[in-house]
Amino acid sequence: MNKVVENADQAVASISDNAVLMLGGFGLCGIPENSISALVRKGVKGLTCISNNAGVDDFGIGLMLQGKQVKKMVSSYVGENAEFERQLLSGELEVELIPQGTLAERCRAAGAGVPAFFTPAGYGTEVAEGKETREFNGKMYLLEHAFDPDFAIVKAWKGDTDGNLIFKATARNFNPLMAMAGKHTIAEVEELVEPGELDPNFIHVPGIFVNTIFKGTDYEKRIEQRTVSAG
Amino acid sequence: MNKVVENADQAVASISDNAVLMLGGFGLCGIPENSISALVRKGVKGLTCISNNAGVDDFGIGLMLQGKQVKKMVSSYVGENAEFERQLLSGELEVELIPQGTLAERCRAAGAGVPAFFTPAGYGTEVAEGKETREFNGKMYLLEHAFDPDFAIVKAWKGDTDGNLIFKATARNFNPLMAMAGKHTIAEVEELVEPGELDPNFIHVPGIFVNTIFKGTDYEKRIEQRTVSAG
Amino acid sequence: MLDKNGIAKRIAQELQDGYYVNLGIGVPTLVANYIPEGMSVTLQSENGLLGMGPFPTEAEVDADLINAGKQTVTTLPGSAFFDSATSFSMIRSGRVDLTVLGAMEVNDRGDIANWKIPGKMVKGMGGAMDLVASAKNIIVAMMHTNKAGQSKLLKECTLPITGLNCVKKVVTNLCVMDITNRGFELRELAPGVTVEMVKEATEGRLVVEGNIPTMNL
Amino acid sequence: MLDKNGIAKRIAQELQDGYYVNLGIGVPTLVANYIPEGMSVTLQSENGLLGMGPFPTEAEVDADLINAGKQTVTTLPGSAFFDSATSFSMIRSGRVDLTVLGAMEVNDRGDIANWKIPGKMVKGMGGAMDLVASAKNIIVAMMHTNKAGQSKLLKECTLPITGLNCVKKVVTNLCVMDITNRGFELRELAPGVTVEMVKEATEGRLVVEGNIPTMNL
Repeated sequence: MNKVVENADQAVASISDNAVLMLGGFGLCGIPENSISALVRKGVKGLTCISNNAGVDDFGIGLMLQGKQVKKMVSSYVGENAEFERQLLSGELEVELIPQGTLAERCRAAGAGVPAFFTPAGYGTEVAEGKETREFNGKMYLLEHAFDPDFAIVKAWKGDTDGNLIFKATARNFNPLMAMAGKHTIAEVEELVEPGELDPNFIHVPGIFVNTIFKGTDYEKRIEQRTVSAG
Repeated sequence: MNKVVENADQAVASISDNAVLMLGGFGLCGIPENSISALVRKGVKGLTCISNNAGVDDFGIGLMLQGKQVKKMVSSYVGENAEFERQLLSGELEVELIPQGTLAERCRAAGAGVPAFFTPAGYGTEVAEGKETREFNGKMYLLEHAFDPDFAIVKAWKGDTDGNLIFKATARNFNPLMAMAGKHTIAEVEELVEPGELDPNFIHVPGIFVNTIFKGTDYEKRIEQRTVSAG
Repeated sequence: MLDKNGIAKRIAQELQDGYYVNLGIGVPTLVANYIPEGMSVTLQSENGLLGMGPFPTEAEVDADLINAGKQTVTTLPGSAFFDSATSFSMIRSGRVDLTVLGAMEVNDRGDIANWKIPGKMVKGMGGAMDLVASAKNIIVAMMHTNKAGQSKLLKECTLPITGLNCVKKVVTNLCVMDITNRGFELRELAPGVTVEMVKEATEGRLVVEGNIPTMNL
Repeated sequence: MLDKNGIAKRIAQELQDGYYVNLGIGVPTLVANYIPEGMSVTLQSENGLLGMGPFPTEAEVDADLINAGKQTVTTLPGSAFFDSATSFSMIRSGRVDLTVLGAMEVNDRGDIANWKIPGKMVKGMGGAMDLVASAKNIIVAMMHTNKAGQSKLLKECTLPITGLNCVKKVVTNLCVMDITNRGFELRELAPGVTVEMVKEATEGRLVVEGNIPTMNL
């Protein structure tokens, strides 16, 4: 069993045109920077990207949008991104907007082998159009389905060569859920250690969910809203 | 905000006859020993207990069975328990058996605000009787519902006074799921610390889910199958 | 009339000791500045943080530690990090005691519209639909009228709605109103505001009963 | 004919490097003793452990560290603990490569009965129904006949079933059989066992084609 590859290019080598990808991160926090760069280099096209956000013009998924590699974005909030807006308005890019909690739960359901579940978010709104609704204990819910991505690409803080992952602070966000949801999960980590170095009590994603792992390099970790206090 | 009480008796004070309780643990591992003893002392009756197992004759939930405090057990495996068997065969005790993964997911759903979900376990078996079935991607699933317990009673390794919990090894099992599922959650911990002493990256149950917490004492931690190797 | 900070200050009076609170982007975020001294209020940020603290100093800035508005923040003692599914588990299962949101429109049955303007670029609903569908206690913080002077407190929302029947209270620059099955019930007036001014600025059903006190800020 | 250890040894030949495996209570547990040298196989225990090691020494015994059979165990480097929902997430989402279970009855379409005998005290299905409904690769380890000498490989299960259409392979004291849409396809014979002996002990549809080799243990 060897899950370790040398770098991002090797990690994404098996991703081909028209693949459905999940990409971890919230805004630019906890995004798989190395893998995104490798996907840009590889030039793979027609991608469907399931990710809470769509990056900014020159960072994150925005880089793949610049290269016109993305056919469809599935997100809860697409933020400030001029190229995104241009492609959307011109009809080049398809967008599906999903309530954030539903997005998270549809990722979690995929990793849990739960094909569908009921959630209250979006009942009575355009999100509910065409969806089955049902009342439980006097409240209305929508039936939502698990995602079925080909690949999940996540960024962790630490990982071991068996694929166990640990995340840091709010860079955790969607990453563990997506790691568990992928048919093939690729994890890039800031620190890659040997099995036994991570405390088994504090693993966020057990290695069974991770197929490919590598040590990332040169993390920029760009900040979208640098808010500071005088201290 | 004060979630801390002195002892188990105070923690279970508001539990009254006919309450629906969730109790953490797998076998005798990770069970809320102190709270069970307090419930026995309190003598509360007619309880419905949702717990993976039912203890043994003289330990765990078995102690409540001895006192005829339990009206119904909801479990995946009731194990070896003579008094349990006697009450079941005499009709004094009602039992609902649920596949272990479904039991876990119904706990998780309660804590997640998901009223119902589909799972494959039990399709085509007597567990499926009277349940809605549906096909997803060529496979059949059952619709299962979230539990709705009045109280969840769990045992953690460490906790802080804000209710954040950490579990040890396989004593984790159902405890975090149940902690998140209770309308009122009671946690007993081996070590109770001040806020800030637990690393926020490695909290298993965030404090928002815990209403009452206390430091337990005199843990017996009985072992059901003491298997050892020569070493 | 209240400014943004006044609205935030008035909403802060709704806080109770031990509350877990989710504050939306914009005016709601300002509520954190007015938590009464000695009161324990824990802020939840839906990107996966409970126990959010103030903005960091330059030295404390950590790109891995942001709030749902993507701002750099800090943590307080007793904080916890978790994934997005756990975050919305807290929200959907009713563990968040109070949610404060901005809105474009609210109607007199408590429907809210705050995510989409037809014809404009739609950025998405983020966590708003989950929050409004799940929170047991939602307060809307907003201006009473839009830039064109039109009421935002309506009989029917004209914009695509975010959730049905969910807003319990609205605090605007003019007043505090509870939403009941009778409509907008006027509770308090902002300093310098009259009942007439509120009537004029409110399109939906407005209930004015007895003497309406002025806010005590 | 094989004894329990022989069955476990034969099943161990089905292991592949990198496999994640869930072993049921009884004979399946013995498979762990025959993992080929140098092969990386990770054992999952559904009570919340990945990377289960051997039984502890007296000094290592930890009441907080047990397997799904409630036996004290140890962990290997690279192990992880998790809650029961995450454990069954692994199982239901198909991440466990191989599940080995005991059975009371198996029919020639792969249905399995292993949890309940009418008239006897029912202890519960534990995780068995989740495992059989979810695992992509299920091997049953059992005796070919019961204590009364009756076949346990049937046309139809007589006991309440645990799951439909799920068993892919059966290893008994007599032979190895794959379950296909034609029924039980005989693949290998235990040492000293003839095709006739298998035919006599098998009530369900049995397919015997070509020369059946003897197991290489």
